[in-house]
Amino acid sequence: MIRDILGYKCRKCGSISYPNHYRCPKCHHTEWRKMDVEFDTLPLPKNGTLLTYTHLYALPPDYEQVFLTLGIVELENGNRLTGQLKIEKPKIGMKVKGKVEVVRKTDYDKYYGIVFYES
Amino acid sequence: MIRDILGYKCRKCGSISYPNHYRCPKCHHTEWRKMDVEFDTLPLPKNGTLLTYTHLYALPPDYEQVFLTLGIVELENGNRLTGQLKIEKPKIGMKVKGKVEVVRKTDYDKYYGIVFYES
Amino acid sequence: MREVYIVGIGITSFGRLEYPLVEIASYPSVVALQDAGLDTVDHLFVANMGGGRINHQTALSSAVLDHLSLWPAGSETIENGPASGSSAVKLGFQAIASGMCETVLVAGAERMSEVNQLDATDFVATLTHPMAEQIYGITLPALAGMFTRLYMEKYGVTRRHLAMVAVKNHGNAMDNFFAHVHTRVTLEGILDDRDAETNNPVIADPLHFFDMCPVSDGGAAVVLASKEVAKKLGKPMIRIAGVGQATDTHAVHERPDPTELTAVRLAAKRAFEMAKIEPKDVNVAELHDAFTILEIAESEEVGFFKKGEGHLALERGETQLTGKIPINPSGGLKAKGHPVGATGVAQVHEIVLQLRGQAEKRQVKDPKIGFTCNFGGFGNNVVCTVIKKEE
Amino acid sequence: MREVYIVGIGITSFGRLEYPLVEIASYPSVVALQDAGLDTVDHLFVANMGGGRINHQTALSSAVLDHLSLWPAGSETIENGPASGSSAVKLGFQAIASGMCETVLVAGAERMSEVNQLDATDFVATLTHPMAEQIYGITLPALAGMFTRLYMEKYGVTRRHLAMVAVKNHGNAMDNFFAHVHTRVTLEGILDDRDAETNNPVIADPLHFFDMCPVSDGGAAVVLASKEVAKKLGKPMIRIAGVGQATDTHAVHERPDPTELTAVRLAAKRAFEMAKIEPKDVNVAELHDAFTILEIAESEEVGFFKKGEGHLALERGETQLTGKIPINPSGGLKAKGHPVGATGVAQVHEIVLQLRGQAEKRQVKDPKIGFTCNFGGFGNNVVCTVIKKEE
Ligand SMILES: [Zn+2]
Ligand SMILES: [Zn+2]
Repeated sequence: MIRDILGYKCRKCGSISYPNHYRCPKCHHTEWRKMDVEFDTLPLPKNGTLLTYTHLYALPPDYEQVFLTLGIVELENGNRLTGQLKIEKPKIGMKVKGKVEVVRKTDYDKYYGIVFYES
Repeated sequence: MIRDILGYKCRKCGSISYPNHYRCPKCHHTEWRKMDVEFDTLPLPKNGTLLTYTHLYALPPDYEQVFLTLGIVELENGNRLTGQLKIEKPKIGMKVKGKVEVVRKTDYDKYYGIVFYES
Repeated sequence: MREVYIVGIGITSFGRLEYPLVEIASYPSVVALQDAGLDTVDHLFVANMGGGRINHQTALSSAVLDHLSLWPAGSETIENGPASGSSAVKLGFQAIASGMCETVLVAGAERMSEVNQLDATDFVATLTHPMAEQIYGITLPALAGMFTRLYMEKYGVTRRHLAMVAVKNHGNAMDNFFAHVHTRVTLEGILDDRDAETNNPVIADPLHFFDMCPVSDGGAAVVLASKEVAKKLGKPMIRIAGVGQATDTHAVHERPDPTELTAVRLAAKRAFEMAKIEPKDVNVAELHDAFTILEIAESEEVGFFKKGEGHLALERGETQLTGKIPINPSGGLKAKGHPVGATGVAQVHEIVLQLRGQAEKRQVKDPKIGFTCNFGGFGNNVVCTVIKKEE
Repeated sequence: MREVYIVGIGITSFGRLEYPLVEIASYPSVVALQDAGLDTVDHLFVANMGGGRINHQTALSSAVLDHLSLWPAGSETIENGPASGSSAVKLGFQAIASGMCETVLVAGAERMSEVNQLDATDFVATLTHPMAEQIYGITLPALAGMFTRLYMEKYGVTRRHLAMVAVKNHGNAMDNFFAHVHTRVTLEGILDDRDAETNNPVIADPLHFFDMCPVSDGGAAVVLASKEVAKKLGKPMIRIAGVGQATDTHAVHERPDPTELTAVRLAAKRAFEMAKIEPKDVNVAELHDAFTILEIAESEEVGFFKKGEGHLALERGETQLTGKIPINPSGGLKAKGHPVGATGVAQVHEIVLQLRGQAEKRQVKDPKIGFTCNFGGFGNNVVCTVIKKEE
């Protein structure tokens, strides 16, 4: 099974959003007759530029690390993602490349998400 | 330790209520300067008349019985209580006498309350 | 006070829904906006009871607003137990009546199926008084059972009367696509047949299984607008003519007469006074029949029938679709289902359908005035509305 | 629109409270009713965020209403995350402005100490976007940390500026009996001393411990009334002159400029327009400083200072008690504490105290117009109010 970060492309105006919205943020389009919103999904690019970041030391109880590095990245297509960073000394404006990995484990669940590395 | 069902007697108008209210239901009195409401507590009488009852078969998950008999009783002083009945064939209007017993056990707690018997 | 109109409605199927709470609120919202012909609104209210406890959802209304891309409209989540839906409609009414908003979206949603049936009952039981009721194992069905026994003793209501409510409302629900239960129920099947005690076991004596509503997931939404906006939209002019709310003691045993639903009586009275009409003027009503006895008792307390005579009117067929005052054409909570936060909004949804003449096979003949009664806790916080079609 | 006045106020100590949530709401309610000289009200709103999840409390407002013996007044529980309190005040405003009520009691309450610190943080983290943020371990402090870093980069804000907010607000709280924290904080202690990194460890770089508000229990209440009633009560005529609300995207990364708090700007603009005043007319303000950076950023977005210059005004002492526009005389969320559902109500409480001239040692000189900003989520649902003293 391929895990990926899927953007949602509006069938009416073509804009891509992440995360999903029930109505397109740009044009409010939705095929409301079905429970599934009629967006096309497509894998988002994984490379981009780091906009900002933090080292978080007060972690949710299910993490075992001492700290997590978290950041917001602007992807090559203009979309943005929040994700984890595996970069020792992050710097605003640096180029990064993303991989989909397990980002959170609880007693019941494993969550996949994007992790950014120095590119 | 003596466990009992305590009524709350208003220091202003003398009316007794159960359960406790932050302001007296009759006169709205309360000594609001303290966090403790200034009611005198007193043990309620235990004997009274059965007003209505039910045999409940869909029990909360922490009960092990098949059913519980529950009822509302008007006590000799005019106050009313909701409680459990240990009476095989309850009848509206019958005289009952109450005892304080454990009425609910969860994994963490034991709750004391009133159980009514045929008098 | 500015007048407030209902210009759009939407609903999900009630039952077991496999999508998240936020979507259960979003889907009927989009339907209601489309129905109104509006792309956006000034404000959103989301009615919900169990989000925090059952679905671990906080700030639900902000999540729904974001899902619908409705920024920068404001929003709040409204909780008033099983009457959350009508409370949210009332607050939508006030937002427009005050002049602060021109348009308001009100969505109600609940997803109970995230927990099992026992946990759901236990969750709803938290509505009873924690120290004076809950510790004894008291649940809402237990309170309803004790209430029913007194009602039977005092007014001669029988199990057959209760079953007639179930038969009527399940019959109505057969014609409601969105209803939770689509099973024709007969007096024979639940009372008289050899298998009746098996099909219809006792739950809280004298109440049996078919005297109680199911546990449902579901959502409903309505769009409210000022008169100016409503006129432009060109929909039938359906106005919230009256809203009334009243409360009663939390512990049922504290009420002077335990067969009276004082909060229902007062809430209805306030709604009728505001609308300047009488109970006899109502052509169609949705009452909160979480238990069959409640439809009978509420039909008296709101003033359709004299106290103690609701079951006689039921016998005479006056509450049937073709009767003098049809009650619960949608199937009611009993058969349509009871997704707690959505219920009050869904009641208003049904009344609007009826007033518009769009209720298809369950359409009441040419109604002009509708009424809803939404019952929080065991009647400790009740909201009633009067809804009027203007020509 | 009918005018609405604040005629009574009450508050608990903030911190760790050993009594149940229902009493945390009831106690300040009784104080506020006494302050107003009212025995009863037409309606009750209770603002609360964690009742369902943390305290397993449903239908909180009905329980509080019953505890206060306020039947048959109606009630609802209002949730809008950390802005629940101001949302409830706004709904109280609309209830009276619409003509539906003459008097409304608004109580805010939270009891976070029922769970441990980690669970409390995890609970608050549910305010972030579940799929796009929460699964990564994102919490509100993480969002605030990323926001701060950008702010530093773009506008030259330093850790010293942040610390100055903490020093100022902890100083103000020394004179607030009800504040959670009564510790004098100095720039030396949290920045320069050898022990600074120990006393003030990093939490979400560049934010340190003293850049964040504590987790508090607490309650606050206000009584609102129509002009007619307010005049009879003979209290200072303090009016809610403006209310504004706005929302922004749930996931912070979706905002066009992540250093802008669009919902704050719009909510403030709406409140000022409704009150027909300008930001410069404000004499005292309570801003939502859950993180020190937020006081600086909000002071710009609401219009007190130009964008990017809030930290310079802070340096010049303009936000001190004696400054041009004193901010957070109460100590703010930073030092007074942040019992989530109570916070917005407590902000209004402080403004009323200030306008009445009853703020004792932290009294701002003769203010006529006050302002509050209550910030839900990480700025995705914001409510602002303008409060005016009439002569
Ligand atoms: Zn689009
Ligand atoms: Zn008294």
